[in-house]
Amino acid sequence: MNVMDTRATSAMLYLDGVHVSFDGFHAINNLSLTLEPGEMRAIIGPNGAGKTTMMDIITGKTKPDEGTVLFDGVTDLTRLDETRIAELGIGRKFQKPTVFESQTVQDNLLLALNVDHSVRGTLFWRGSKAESERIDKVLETIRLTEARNRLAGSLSHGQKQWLEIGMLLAQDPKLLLVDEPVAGMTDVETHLTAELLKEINKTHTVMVVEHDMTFVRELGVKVTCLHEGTVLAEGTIDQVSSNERVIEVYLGR
Amino acid sequence: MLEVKDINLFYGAAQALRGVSISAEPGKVTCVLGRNGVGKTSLLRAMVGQYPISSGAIVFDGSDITGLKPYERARKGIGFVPQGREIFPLLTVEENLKTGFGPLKREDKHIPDDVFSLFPVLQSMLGRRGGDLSGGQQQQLAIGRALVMRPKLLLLDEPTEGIQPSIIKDIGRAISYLRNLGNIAIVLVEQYLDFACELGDSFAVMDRGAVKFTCDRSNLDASEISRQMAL
Amino acid sequence: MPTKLSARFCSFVLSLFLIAFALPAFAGPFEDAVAKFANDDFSDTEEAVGVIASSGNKLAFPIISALQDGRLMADPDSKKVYVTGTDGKSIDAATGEAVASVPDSASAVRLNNRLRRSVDAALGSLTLQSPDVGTRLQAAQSVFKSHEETALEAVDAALAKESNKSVKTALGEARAAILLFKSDATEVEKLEAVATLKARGDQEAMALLTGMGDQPPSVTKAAASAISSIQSSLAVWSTVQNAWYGLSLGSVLLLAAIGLAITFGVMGVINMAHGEMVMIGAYTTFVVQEVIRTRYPGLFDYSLLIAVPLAFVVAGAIGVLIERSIIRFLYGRPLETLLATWGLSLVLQQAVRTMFGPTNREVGNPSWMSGAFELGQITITYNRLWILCFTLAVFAILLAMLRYSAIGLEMRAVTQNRRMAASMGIATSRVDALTFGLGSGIAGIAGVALSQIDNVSPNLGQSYIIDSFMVVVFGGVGNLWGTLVGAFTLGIANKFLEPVAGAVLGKIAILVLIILFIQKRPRGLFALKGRAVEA
Amino acid sequence: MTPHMLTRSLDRGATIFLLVVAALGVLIPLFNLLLPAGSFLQVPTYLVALWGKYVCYAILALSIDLIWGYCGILSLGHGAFFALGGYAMGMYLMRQIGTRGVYGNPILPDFMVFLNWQKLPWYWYGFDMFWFAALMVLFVPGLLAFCFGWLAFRSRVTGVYLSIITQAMTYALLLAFFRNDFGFGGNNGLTDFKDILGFNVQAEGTRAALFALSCLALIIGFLICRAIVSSKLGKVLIAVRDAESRTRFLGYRVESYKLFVFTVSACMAGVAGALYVPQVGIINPSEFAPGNSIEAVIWVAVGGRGTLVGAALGAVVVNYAKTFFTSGMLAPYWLFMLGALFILVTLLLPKGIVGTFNAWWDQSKEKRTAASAASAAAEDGVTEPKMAE
Amino acid sequence: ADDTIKVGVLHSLSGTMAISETTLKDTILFLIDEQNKKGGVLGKKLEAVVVDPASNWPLFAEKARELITKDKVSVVFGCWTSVSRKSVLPVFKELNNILFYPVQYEGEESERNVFYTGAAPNQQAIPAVDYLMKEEKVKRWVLAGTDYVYPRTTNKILEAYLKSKGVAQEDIMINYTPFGHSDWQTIVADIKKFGSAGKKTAVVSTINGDANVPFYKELGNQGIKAKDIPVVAFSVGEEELAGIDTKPLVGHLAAWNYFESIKTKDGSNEKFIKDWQTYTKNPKRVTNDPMEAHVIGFAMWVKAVEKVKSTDPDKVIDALPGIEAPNLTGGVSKMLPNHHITKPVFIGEIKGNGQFDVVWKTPGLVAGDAWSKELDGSKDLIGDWVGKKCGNFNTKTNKCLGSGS
Ligand SMILES: Nc1ncnc2c1ncn2[C@@H]1O[C@H](COP(=O)(O)OP(=O)(O)OP(=O)(O)O)[C@@H](O)[C@H]1O
Ligand SMILES: Nc1ncnc2c1ncn2[C@@H]1O[C@H](COP(=O)(O)OP(=O)(O)OP(=O)(O)O)[C@@H](O)[C@H]1O
Ligand SMILES: [Mg+2]
Ligand SMILES: [Mg+2]
Repeated sequence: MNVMDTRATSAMLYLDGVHVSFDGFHAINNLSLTLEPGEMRAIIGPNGAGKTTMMDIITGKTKPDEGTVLFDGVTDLTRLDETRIAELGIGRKFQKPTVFESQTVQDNLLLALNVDHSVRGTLFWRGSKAESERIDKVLETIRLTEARNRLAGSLSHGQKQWLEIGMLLAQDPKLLLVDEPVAGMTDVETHLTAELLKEINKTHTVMVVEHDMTFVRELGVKVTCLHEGTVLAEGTIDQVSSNERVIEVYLGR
Repeated sequence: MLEVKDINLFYGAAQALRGVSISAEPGKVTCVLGRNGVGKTSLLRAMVGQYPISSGAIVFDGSDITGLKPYERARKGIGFVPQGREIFPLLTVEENLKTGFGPLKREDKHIPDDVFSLFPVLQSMLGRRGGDLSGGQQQQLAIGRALVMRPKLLLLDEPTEGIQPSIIKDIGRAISYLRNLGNIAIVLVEQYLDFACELGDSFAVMDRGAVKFTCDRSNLDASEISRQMAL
Repeated sequence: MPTKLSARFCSFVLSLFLIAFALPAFAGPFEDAVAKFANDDFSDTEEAVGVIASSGNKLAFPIISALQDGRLMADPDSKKVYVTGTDGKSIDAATGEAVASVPDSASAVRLNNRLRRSVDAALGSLTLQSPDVGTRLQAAQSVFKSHEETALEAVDAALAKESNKSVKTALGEARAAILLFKSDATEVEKLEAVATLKARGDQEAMALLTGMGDQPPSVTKAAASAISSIQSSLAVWSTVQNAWYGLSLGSVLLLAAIGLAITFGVMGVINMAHGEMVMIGAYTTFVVQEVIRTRYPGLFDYSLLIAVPLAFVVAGAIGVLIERSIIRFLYGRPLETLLATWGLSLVLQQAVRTMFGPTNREVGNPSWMSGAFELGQITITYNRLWILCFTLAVFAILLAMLRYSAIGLEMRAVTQNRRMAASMGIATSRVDALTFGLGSGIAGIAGVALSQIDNVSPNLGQSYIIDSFMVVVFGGVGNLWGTLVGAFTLGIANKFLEPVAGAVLGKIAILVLIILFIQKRPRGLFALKGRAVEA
Repeated sequence: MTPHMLTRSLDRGATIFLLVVAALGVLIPLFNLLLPAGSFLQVPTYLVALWGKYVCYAILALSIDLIWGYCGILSLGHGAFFALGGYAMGMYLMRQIGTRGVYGNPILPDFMVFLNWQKLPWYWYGFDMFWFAALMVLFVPGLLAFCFGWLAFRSRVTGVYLSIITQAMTYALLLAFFRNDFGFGGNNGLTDFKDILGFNVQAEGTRAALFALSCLALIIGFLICRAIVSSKLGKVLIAVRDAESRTRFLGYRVESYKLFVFTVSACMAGVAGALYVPQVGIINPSEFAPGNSIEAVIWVAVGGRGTLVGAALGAVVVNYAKTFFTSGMLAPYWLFMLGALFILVTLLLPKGIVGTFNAWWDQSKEKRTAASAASAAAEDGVTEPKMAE
Repeated sequence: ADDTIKVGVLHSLSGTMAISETTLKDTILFLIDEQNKKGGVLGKKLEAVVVDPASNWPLFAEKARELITKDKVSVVFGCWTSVSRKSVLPVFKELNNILFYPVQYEGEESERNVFYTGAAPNQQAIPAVDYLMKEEKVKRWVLAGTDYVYPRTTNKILEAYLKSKGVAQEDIMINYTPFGHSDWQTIVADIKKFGSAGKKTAVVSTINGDANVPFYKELGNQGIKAKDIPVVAFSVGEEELAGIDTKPLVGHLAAWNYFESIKTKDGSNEKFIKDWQTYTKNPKRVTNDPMEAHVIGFAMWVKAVEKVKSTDPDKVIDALPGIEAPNLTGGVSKMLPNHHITKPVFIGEIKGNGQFDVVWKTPGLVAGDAWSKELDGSKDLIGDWVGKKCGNFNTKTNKCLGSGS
């Protein structure tokens, strides 16, 4: 996929020629991808295609061997650490739900709120009405209001998924990276999640990784299919899902 | 083959299972369905003995296994594919598979060919550490690992979670292959209704720790199940 | 080695006895000298040795060698002196006649270091032609050390007859040493002597060359060049020596750490009682040797071979017991294991203190672990060498076991995910107990080896625990290779720093280096990388 | 500290604890000084000194609990900060001796005289002034902690790796301070103190005052810790403890947080050491011994990790046990008792004394109110983190 | 109760020092037992109060305080390391009680409340060096010690002494190691190298405690024989040797004021050993120098108490100087005004059976110097608690230094 240089500056997220290998195994190969501001992009691709690794690169968890990763057209993400990247406004939901297990659901959200994250700020923090209202709202959205005082560790797998989405909402980043949000959800919940993401997309740029094609279809956005660490196909869901190669390596017959 | 009778399970003060009964037959797939947090995983944990039940009985192969330790149950032939894969992260793929050798007789201590024909990706990754695999690859490994034990009862906890569509189909094929062998009883916990409906012989929908709806393949009504699940 | 030598030596002495018996006795300076032994005065004894050695009397040798071995008995009342043979028979030292028994009032003639040196020197020239190779070698070496001019004749005579190569070299060196200091030796002889010493090339040769005093200019020049060549070769050897010491220290560290690499590295139990397992192994060795000493003295050389499996079993069994009664309740709570095992270590230490007393216990080196041999210019002690071999063997066995055996696989599986391992049909509790027992057992056999170089006291374990943790962590937790490389790296680094910075600063420097190193590799030398670790 | 932080940090347990410490801090000195010897309530000076020592240990334990219980930093080298604070105070006390030393040297401490030191090393300058020494009590441990932490946290050294390098740190300091050339009196350390701020250190009044001061320090230390852990910062710390990298992805600069608490904690430990020295009358390198630091961690575990009150209580309980067992009939066997205590506490009271009590209290409260499980969450959100299994 | 006189025993029974100190505790219990058999003191039985300061220095101070204030003991026998003594010193001064300290130490101290029954450097180190110089004609010296105050001070004194005897700086090698040092390969090799320079070399070892065993094992294995490079040690006695196979070490030396092997004319040492072995029910139990120091100290205290008919510390302290008590080697030791005692000095060679063979002894008893004559700081100082009532009296300026309290 060739990306025009002039667009590179206007893109929210711009990956070009990214390579990563682990002990000789090439997980990402010459990956190039552009995400426009306000866009929602669904990423699909076989297991092990490098989707999660790509998110790792964007969020600074993994450093690419080579290639460019630009955020907002100017910031080179490869030079920054996770905290800085999060501060820039990139939020992430992990494939395996990771929440703060020994804290309550409510505190998990409180921690995620994008207010002053400095040591001083948190030390002298006093709750504000606006904050608690935000938390209430998020709790409602993720339907965990009743569980607000439960320890996150005692939630079921799916509930943790929701909580993580909630944390992402509370964090309110410019760019959301959502890794398999509906894994382990019922069809109804899947639908709700799709609605939620569409709602979020009105004000945010979103990148979703998912294997649930119904869900991807429901999102109705541009789809990129990765394979062996590189872009295999890009386009509408119909275009991509009718691509022979995609069917062969991913969808199956 | 397996008979779960009226079991209750508590996490501390919170009750996760309320009088659940369920059964599984060789050559049949029993599907357990339900929303998040209704107790599906808890039910499987009770069956494999990872968490003690407070009352009720679990009968397997004619004997009561309620009091047995998890490894004793496994040795009796209960294979388990847990939610979240629970791969041994630092063991290689091959070693992960070999952990299933424990209960086997000497002549059986090899990895059955089925495993590789069902999941060819494992063959190519034998030397890699389990923890390095991608989510979907780990899921395949987890199923493969359970098959190495030649189980009589296979418990699958949301095996399609995070799996690419073509492999979901493969897993579906694998499950029906196993079912068709006729000597393995399968309990499948799922939220992915289409998948469950395709494979299931009997269905149980759970809600708040209890089974609130059951049906058979014969009287299967997918929309009813879906309605039950959404409630 | 020394015991063998002295055994041969005794047989030689005995054969000389037979000659001695045949000789008639006559009064004279010799008898007076012998009588002096009864004065219990070091100066008198020294005088007597001098007189007797140069008397040419056939009894001289048996008397002086008996003096050396503490078999020369003197009766202060009657001023009579007796030589007791190794076979228990005795003769009168002055006459050579056999006596029925030595009176009770007689006691062995005492020696001090100065006397021991004169005895050595006296025996040196007396035994240059002994039939025994070892004795001859020793004699030549002691002549080299004393390099008295008077011995030159004897050396020359011996050199003419000598056929053994190494004795010949030693004699040549002795001769060179004498000539170097002999004022009337010719220039050619001296130059030759310098060359011989240069070829010897060790510290002592250099000392002789440096201290030889006024010499003809050509000799001085030759000596100067010899000295500088010896110096440069010694510098190389000192590097080799440091490396060897480093390896040997590394092997001790590895041995001490290897059990911990299992209980801590593999199982994740912060096992503060690890050192006490080592201690138990050492005490097992002590008990084994004690039994052997009192019951079967002949088996002493095998004591360690018996102690190794026994220590493994004893420490292993205690390990299993500990696992079953304490550790098993603490899986998944590694920090609590710190607390409990710390308590345990206190209890074990005090238990041993109550049972065996607070003082050091004697554990001896079997003969094959005593002494040293020279490799070029460095001394390699047998005990260190054996410990190195032993450590590598233990390491190899353990590695193979964990890697390739079924139980090894089960151990790793259980420690990585206990719950899932159980669901795979692995009897986790049995595997846990075995693993902990294995780690403890290996600590126990480490104790056997450490008892050979360190003191066996209730505090033994304490002195190794910190180093062991350092090694395991430095190498990378959960990686046996890391432990191996870590131990040897620390050992060698330590031994190269020690001569430069001194023992204390060297140790501090090592600790600081570890701290800094961990900054570079936050998960140790052989860090496991990748997702597998974070997962 | 702003008022809202103060009120937020005082829950029931905290208030009770503070009241008890305050009462002890006032009553023990009073009973010691005012009541005639032999009267029923009279507290012998011996006990004042003893309890003064316990209180200092309690402060140390508190400082460890702050980083270990709430931030998951297991320092096996906290004794180093304690000892450094102690040395700073010891140096002041040493300089106060003046010409009253055995050699009568007005400047050089005795140990320097008899090892032929000609002049005072530069790092001893200024310690004749109390304010300077007091500053150093905070500054030296703080600076060491800051530098050490800055390196370690920035390179993301965590878990046992961190524990072991803290141990290496204290071990290296132990060896360094043992060296006589280092200028701190070698193994004998600093001792034979005469007076502090003009008061005789051995006078009853001074002892009583030092005790009261230690209690005050404990109260202040406790309040600081409570303020930290009950603020949002406390929640961040727990988040760091349980899922460090997740916290990073939320945009928290984890290393700053760790560095902050680590340094605060080291300063607290330093203060504890400084108060300890005049009360026990000696500071020597054995305070750096790794075993001491491990033991301090164990006090915290015995009392209950992540409860603050428990840490202080654990320090007192363990040390009282030590005092009690080491005299009389039990003396030869006291290690059995202490060892058994540690083992039993771990097995029977896995959350420590206070942790177990809290759990029991919460549970019975839950039963009493028969309320929904919702309210049962531990008050501070502090429970044992779920270890990766 | 009032009908007994309490005697405090302050020796570590656990921790690193237990190895040495436990025996001393037993010794005092034994002596008290013997004394009580003789009817006690002043018609009252003696009662031992044993505490365990656990090799922990602050705990020493705490326990000392406890003994004096809580148990109200009349005298305390205790301590081994200098730091433990330093740690309890203020307590004894503050509470005005008596400590008998039985171990050889670096000197430079004379306190009113402490009686030093072990050797001062001039009663051990200097005679030993004299012996080596005269008897063994040693020209080159290795001063090897553990890095703490006793070795440092002793080596300072020895260095000054050797130089005053004309030994050149390059013929002195000084080496310090950490406590519990166990890897002696490098150092032993260095000693060997230093000793093979053609001049007769000896090692003066102030290596402490546990480190001795590996040191001697390494010496033996690397083949350093006493006749080549003798080692004279100041902290290795019968008790330490019990843990080593001494056969390779025969001829190495130790300097003490007492050896178990010493035969006395009146048989007092033999009797003591026998009684001791009977008391401890261990026929192999050895005796050693610090034990003897306690024997002397205990006897002196008993005599002093009987002299003033009171256990009041002030009276006993004043009565003690001048009191004489037989030592176990046939002489009579006397308490000096500086609170040190007179002692004979013996040099013993290690024998194959773990005992020592005395090869040299001082002609008479040597008076212990509280202040070393070899050090600049202290050469003008004396301790005199009789005339001057001062522990550190400067004879040049005629002043009692410090506050003296
Ligand atoms: N740290 C690592 N070390 C070695 N291999 C790795 C590492 N991280 C990822 N991989 C490999 O890189 C490939 C890409 O993994 P990634 O997790 O990005 O896949 P994915 O597209 O997210 O798959 P899935 O849909 O199954 O989650 C996989 O084959 C995986 O095994
Ligand atoms: N270890 C635990 N401690 C306390 N409560 C728990 C624990 N595990 C699960 N629960 C609670 O028990 C209930 C049932 O959980 P379970 O994991 O069985 O649900 P599930 O049906 O498998 O859900 P999902 O589809 O999300 O996996 C949930 O409310 C969950 O919060
Ligand atoms: Mg993924
Ligand atoms: Mg589930």
